[in-house]
Amino acid sequence: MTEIARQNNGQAPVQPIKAATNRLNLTKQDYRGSPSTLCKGCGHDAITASIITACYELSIDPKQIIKLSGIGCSSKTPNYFMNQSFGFNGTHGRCAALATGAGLANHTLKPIGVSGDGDSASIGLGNFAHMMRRNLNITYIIENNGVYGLTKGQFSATADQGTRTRRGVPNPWQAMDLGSLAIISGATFVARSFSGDRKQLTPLIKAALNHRGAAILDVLSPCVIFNDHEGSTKSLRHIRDNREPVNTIDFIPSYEQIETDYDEGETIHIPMHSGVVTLHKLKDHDPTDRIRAMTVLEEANQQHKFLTGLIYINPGQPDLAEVENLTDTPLARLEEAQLRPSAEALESINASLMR
Amino acid sequence: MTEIARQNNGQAPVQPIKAATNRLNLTKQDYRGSPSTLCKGCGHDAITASIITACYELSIDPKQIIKLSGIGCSSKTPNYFMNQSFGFNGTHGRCAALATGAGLANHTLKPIGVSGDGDSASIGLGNFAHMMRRNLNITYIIENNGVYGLTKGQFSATADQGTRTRRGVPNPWQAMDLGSLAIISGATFVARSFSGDRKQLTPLIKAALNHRGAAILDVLSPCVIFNDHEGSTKSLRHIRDNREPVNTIDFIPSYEQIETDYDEGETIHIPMHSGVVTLHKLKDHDPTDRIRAMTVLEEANQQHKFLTGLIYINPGQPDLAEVENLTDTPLARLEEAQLRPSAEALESINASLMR
Amino acid sequence: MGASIVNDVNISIATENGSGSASSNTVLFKSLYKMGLTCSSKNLFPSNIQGLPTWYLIRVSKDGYLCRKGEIDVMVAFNRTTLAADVDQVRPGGIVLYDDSSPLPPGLERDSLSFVGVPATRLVHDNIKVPQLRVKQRNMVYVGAVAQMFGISLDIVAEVLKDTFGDKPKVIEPNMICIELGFKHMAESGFEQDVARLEAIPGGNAGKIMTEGNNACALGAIFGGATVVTWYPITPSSSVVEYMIAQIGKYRTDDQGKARYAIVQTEDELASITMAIGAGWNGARAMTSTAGPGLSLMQEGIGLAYFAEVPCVIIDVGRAGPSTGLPTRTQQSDISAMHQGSHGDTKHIVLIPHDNPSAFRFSCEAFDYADRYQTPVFVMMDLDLGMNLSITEPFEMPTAPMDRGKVLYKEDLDALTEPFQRYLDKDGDGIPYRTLPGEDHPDAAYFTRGSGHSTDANYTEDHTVYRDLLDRLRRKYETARNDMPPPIVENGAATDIGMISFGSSYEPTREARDCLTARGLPMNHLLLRALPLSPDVGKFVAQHEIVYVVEQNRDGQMTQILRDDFPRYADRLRPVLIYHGLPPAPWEIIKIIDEMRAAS
Amino acid sequence: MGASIVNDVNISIATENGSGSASSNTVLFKSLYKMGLTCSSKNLFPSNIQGLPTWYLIRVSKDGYLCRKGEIDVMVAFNRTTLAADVDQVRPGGIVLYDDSSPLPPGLERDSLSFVGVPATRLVHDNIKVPQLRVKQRNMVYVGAVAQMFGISLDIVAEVLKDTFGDKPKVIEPNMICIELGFKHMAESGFEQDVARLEAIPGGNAGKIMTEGNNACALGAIFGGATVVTWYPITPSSSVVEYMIAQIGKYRTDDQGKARYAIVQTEDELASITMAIGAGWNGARAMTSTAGPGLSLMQEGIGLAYFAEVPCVIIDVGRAGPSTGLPTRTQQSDISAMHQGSHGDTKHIVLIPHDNPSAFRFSCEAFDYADRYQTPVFVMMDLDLGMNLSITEPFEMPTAPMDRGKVLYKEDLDALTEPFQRYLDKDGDGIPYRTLPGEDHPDAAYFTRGSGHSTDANYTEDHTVYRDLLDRLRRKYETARNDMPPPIVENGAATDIGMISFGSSYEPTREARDCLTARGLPMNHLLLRALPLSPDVGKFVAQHEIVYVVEQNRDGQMTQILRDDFPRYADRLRPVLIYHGLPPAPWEIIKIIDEMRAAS
Ligand SMILES: Cc1ncc(C[n+]2csc(CCOP(=O)(O)OP(=O)(O)O)c2C)c(N)n1
Ligand SMILES: Cc1ncc(C[n+]2csc(CCOP(=O)(O)OP(=O)(O)O)c2C)c(N)n1
Ligand code: SF4
Ligand code: SF4
Ligand SMILES: [Mg+2]
Ligand SMILES: [Mg+2]
Repeated sequence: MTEIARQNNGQAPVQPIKAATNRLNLTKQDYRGSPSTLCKGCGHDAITASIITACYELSIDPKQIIKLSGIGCSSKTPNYFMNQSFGFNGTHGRCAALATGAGLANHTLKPIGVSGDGDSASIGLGNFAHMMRRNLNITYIIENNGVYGLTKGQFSATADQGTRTRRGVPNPWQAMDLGSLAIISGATFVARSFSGDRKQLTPLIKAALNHRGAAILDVLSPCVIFNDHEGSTKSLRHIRDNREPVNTIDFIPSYEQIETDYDEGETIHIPMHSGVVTLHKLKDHDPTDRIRAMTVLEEANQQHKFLTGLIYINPGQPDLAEVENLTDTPLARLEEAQLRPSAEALESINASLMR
Repeated sequence: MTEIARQNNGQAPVQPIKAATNRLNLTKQDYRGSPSTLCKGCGHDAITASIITACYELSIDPKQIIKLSGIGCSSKTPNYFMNQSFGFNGTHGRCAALATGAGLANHTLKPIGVSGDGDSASIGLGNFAHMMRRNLNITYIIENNGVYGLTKGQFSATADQGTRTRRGVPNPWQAMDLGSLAIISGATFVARSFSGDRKQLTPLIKAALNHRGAAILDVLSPCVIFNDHEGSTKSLRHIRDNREPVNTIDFIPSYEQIETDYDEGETIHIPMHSGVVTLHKLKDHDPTDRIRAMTVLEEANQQHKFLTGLIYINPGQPDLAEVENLTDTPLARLEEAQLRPSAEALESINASLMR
Repeated sequence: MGASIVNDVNISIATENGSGSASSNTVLFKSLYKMGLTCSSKNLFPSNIQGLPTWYLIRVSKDGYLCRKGEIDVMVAFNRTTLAADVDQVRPGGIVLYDDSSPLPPGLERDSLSFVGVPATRLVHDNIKVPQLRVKQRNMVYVGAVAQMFGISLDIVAEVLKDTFGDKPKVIEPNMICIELGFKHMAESGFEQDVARLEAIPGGNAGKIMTEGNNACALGAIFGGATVVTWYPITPSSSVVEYMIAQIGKYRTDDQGKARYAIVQTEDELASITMAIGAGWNGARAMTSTAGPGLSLMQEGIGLAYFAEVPCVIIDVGRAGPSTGLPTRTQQSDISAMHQGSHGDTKHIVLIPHDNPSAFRFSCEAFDYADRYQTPVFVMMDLDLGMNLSITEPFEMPTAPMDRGKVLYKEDLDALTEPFQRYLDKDGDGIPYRTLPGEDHPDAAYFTRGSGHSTDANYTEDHTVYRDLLDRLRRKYETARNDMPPPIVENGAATDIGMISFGSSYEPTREARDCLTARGLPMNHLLLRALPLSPDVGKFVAQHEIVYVVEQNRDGQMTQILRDDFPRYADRLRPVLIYHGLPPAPWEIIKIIDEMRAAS
Repeated sequence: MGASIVNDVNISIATENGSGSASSNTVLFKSLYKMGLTCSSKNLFPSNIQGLPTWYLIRVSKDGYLCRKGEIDVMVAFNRTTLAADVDQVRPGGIVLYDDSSPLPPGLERDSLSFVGVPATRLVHDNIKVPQLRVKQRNMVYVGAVAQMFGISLDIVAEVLKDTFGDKPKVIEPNMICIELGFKHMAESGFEQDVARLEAIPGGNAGKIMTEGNNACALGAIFGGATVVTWYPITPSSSVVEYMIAQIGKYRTDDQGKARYAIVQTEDELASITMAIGAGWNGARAMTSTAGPGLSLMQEGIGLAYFAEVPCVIIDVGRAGPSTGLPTRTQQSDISAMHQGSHGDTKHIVLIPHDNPSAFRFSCEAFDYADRYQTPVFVMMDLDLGMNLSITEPFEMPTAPMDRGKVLYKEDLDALTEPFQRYLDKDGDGIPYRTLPGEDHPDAAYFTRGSGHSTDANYTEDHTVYRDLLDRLRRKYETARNDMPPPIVENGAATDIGMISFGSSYEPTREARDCLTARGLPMNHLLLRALPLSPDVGKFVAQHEIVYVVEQNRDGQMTQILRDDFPRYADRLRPVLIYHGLPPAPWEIIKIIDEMRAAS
């Protein structure tokens, strides 16, 4: 990463003529998408910005990314980053299945899935859980605002019990914790963050992009129109006041040198697919311990705290493409000669059916 | 429970002429259903027998029970018990939703849901999770054999990683643990048992029937045709050899006296809706502790043990009907006068729409 | 006020959504209602929450037509991003009212139009202190400007503001200030339009109500006795249940404050339909409400309800399909998915309201049909009907008592001489008898399933029993054929040309037909109100050589049903298809008919 | 062996499922194949795993007819629970072969039938040592008995056993013992039947293959280049993918032992269709396979694939609907759910095989159609075709290379003179060009969505753009109309009566037509092979005054499409509907036609 890029971190370059570029000679502009049509101040746009920064700074080739989503304000966002990547805004709740199919067709492309809490915790819950069970290689971001934004503010399944509507009506239902669900379903990278905390979020996205397997980011992302009022536990203010980071991370790609300027006792290095995660502990939590990961989430929930950071990581599990033992060439790019058995093969099939 | 009934526990009365009866003056025969069309030796039939025994011994009025299911061998079983109860064998994976609708229509009837692992852990996962989140008052039994019985033996999502097909092919996928799922989804009674262990299972069913809220029983139930071979972790033998009961329980209905003939230190009494659960600890596990409940399940999974017993209980949560604040008369039985607003009401509606 | 045309004008208001224009537009529309004018509104809004173009069409019609006219006399061009296109919409001689706080971009002006500026942004900036209020207030300025231009008295506008915001003077005051600013500015500008003038008609709307079709459905369902309501949010159907939530407590709370209803927001449409089925089976009057994508997801459940014979009501509010399509545009393109919903052989009952009173009535009666026929019953709404404010006759109190259909209670079971058989066609009408779970009788229980079953509800794979069952279900549908709301026939002249319309196509078809008749091409008109098609529809078709079927879909889905039901006359049935997602305008219908006639 | 009828007999074998009868029946059937006879089989099995009644129908036809005859000459009555009903099935003069280890229940015998006993249970008990083997072996006894009765040589049976169980003498031996026991017993009984005798026809089946239609589909898909296969188990479609799993590794394993395919058992059909769409979009040849309930669940996804123009193949193996219906019985009742699948306006391509070679071919070509039209393509199978062993011509190697349709690769993009527009109808055929994700070109990427989009794949709510898009999709369908496999017309005589059949209705219709022709009522016959309907179908209809459409559904779903496509002739189209779940017998078709003719 160049010095200039570092200065412009997360911002459009001031001088487009001499725009900073990354290792692929791309400017940050090259990572942008169409103009957002979301509401001003929507948390989702902040997450979009983090994705752009992460991909730009990692010098990811946009042509190697595919963007997938369901339906919702959140699910619109793939249109707002990386116009040079193919994107597919599918049906409500099916981001996970869409990405799984895409991942099978071409396992050399990295899917970024963007979903909402309605999309993943309600209508898509089953498909989402099974995507994780299969350990699809994906960076799957849930832009969690506790409501159905696009259909105008109904509570979603991640709305906390007791949180209130704009008119003050409390939500009687228990919240579905997508972090816990991810862990028990078999996700191999589970993090939680907050759209308003780019310093924590951007490196988490970078790490997720370098994880081979199902990386789930449950990102609290306030809906400024329908769920940002007094009494809501998913308002900007409430999240700010009640979040509890267990750690922050740096992701250092393999082409960079690791500088360890942290107190070693508080730092863990986790080797990834093409880089290293350096994790700075803020609380005593070992994210490689599955049982502890479940426990800290549950404890935090009982204390009405939003735990953020890298909650769980297990980089060792084979991903879907490995389990399916896929040939190196993407299935999508195999030629007739590699796909259609020969006339002789058919003859021997016919022969075998003559008895 | 009469002395005769006690002797015939779990068995058809030997002398049908002088058949034993329960407090409702019903014989065990009155709790039976149509003849089973399942395979001889199928675990599901054993569970059916336990349901019959539990309901008979509890003197439950069959007319107060409704039976619901999805599709599968397991889902056929509601036809095989309690012919005097209404039953509904719905669509694949939708037992939970069907029961929720039924529960709303008439909250004075107790639903018994019977589902399979395919039904609940795959196609029905989302609806199942949300039924628990709503804490529907139901006894929901998953007859878990690790395979799709009715479609001839494909692995289900609860098949353990590494378990083998009849031809010896190992299952590469992680298993979905329905117990953990139940706990994180908000079920308020979570037990695991084994179709071959009626002594443990029958009291668990009794307790579940007396729980007001979502009581989930994940019952291992070997499929003798497709999943009972060497190499399968859901075979009768494998389950027998690897199960680890954490406790056994007695359910004592309120009309009976509690006799405490166990060492008090090892026994807990849990007051239920209309009775008491007396829990005999075999391991140190407090089923009222949610975090511990998740932990013991996960620990057992890591050790490849089948934990059985009452894993988690939280009798204090309001059930769906309470949250919905339903009127005492079942909605299904309200009359026109209670449902249709008056002509005056319509007039004032019309008037209010004139500006 | 020199305009010679009285009470006939088409206004389009172009703004950005989320900018407060919804309130402004409603205030304007309600003012016209208050004046006693015949008027209608069409809200063309985008599928997002804030910042995209949105249009509000107001039509005042001296002749009593309520559909989209398609010709714009006045464009309130308050959205800079669509300005150029909006200007193009205006008919020659029309008016463009724009915010001239900043100058008009070059190249827009044209001689055929009057461009009238009102510096809304500046006026608001100068007069409203609280900056947060300014964005939303800006749109109130055009209310005042339009009021001045067309002669809407500010007293009426003030009344409307009071009706709308009630006892909140803090809200009313800044609104009124801006309206007055707009009014005053226009008055001072000296601009006189000659498009039309509006004159109040005292008592013109006396007794008429103003609401949206989805609200009418919601109220109908409450009066129909809906007790279990399941839904998953989806545009344009959400407001059906949201309005129920807002209203039902008033009528259905018992002495102890407990609810005589349950409304559950489900996790998906699979759950919505299945819960409704569970509830319907267990004796409740159950319903759900959805739109296209949800309807697709419900297909399996719909088949279950049909085959297991479980009553439930499904309100489908049509939007532009297929797939996500245009969620905030209107179509009538779910006909096949409703009428033949689910795999296998199914035919469903569909009630088709065409205005708010019929939406209320059909939504109410749907529960009777569902119980009477023990089957899922659809109410076919669409975005146009469902989400636009319209002025109609008031709702009518149902005259018939609720019909719970052939239910056997304890006493009935006691009185039976033969054993109760759930699926026996005792009466030859295809409709069997049912009992409700919990009935305190030893013979009441039966087993329900979506698989093959005998008349006594046992599982069977016997092929004759199976065929008999399918035949009985078809018989039931044929019984319903003669029991559905009959079509309404408006036979004007001796002509061998007919038109068929249904639902929200009624109003534009009615106007098109009047135009054609006036032009010397008289046509008779049949309003179709339900599936199965009543035999009267067949008679109408038989009486005409050519029958135009006006549908808001691409493939002539209703025509397909008509052709299949009346094969003898299939060739007379000519679909007139409008499916761009806007409510059809009469000229569009006329144009297609003219083209068809020219071609043949 | 005095029977005068040669090589023409209908046998029904009644057993319990899970009792080993499947093997016995297959051995018997394969022996007939080996003898060179024209024969067919129909397996009527229950929807459970063990212990319910099951029937296996074998037809040997000297005249080359393969459908269910409907008349039983010989009943192998090996299931006591259905004995009485089974006996009733046998035509006068026919034979009942039963297990007389225990006596026949009273009241069953009748003079018109020959009752022949073979003490299978006792024979097996006395001769097979291992008790576990006995249940299954019992059914081998009737194989021997039938062989003796009809003159099937034991050498042939032994050969078949060897073919079937290969190198497992431990399996073969007890089977052969039991077969011989049955044979010997019959020989010793001295019973001589006069129903028919079977004479081997050397080379009679030379070059013919024997398999199930689902296997043919599976192989077709492998030859069609399927790379991503998603499925959720459901009867009667499971064996499509299960056979692929068994076969594909042979042809699609690379040098390193890695897979050139992915087959994923999904969590539900929502996932199956959506994964197939994800894969098709990302460039794979993707498919899924399902039956009724799964098809209903896929409706939303089908609409997405249609509207976003993503190729994928859906094999639907029809079973008796609606709802769960009879999962192990056959019907052609998913036509509407396929052809107009999903909400909104959709029309889909459906390929309709009628035998195994066409199942192979269409399943293979489906991928070309999907890629060529960038749309979901259905292959309409059913349980009858899919799960019954039948003897046909061999599969033919596709002659055309794979057609991936209008895909632009790097070089093509470089060569473009205008900017790439994903949804532009450059060629006027309604089919746009696409690029595949991962294409290494800066202009390749575009954004796919199920909502409204412009030709350059941007989101839009513009109503004219939207209508143009719907029109283009319809144009694409019309382009396909002339590119579908044409119907096969069997015009026999100068007659103004026609018959239309499709899929598994072809064979019984062919026979019915021959019977009617023989009876002096000649008819022409058209085999319909695809939707959209080719114009040739319209021509055929136009040429006949009456056209009977034989369909295995209640509501005449294909007739509805025909009537809508050819309204001028709608009234000539007369549905002949058989929907009890059994494969239709010719006499059923004839009876319905006779009744129709009598009534008119
Ligand atoms: C099958 C289906 N049902 C319902 C909808 C309507 N719908 C659109 S977005 C949405 C909710 C989105 O909520 P969430 O996923 O949390 O996204 P957000 O808008 O909050 O970012 C719903 C219910 C739909 N598009 N499809
Ligand atoms: C929508 C749908 N898809 C598929 C099926 C086919 N099917 C019937 S039963 C079954 C699996 C049942 O497995 P499980 O729930 O574990 O029950 P088991 O038979 O093992 O007791 C499946 C996939 C179906 N009936 N409906
Ligand atoms: S409605 Fe909420 S979630 Fe949607 S764009 Fe606006 S702020 Fe964001
Ligand atoms: S197949 Fe398996 S699950 Fe089904 S009835 Fe037989 S043993 Fe039980
Ligand atoms: Mg949300
Ligand atoms: Mg199972």
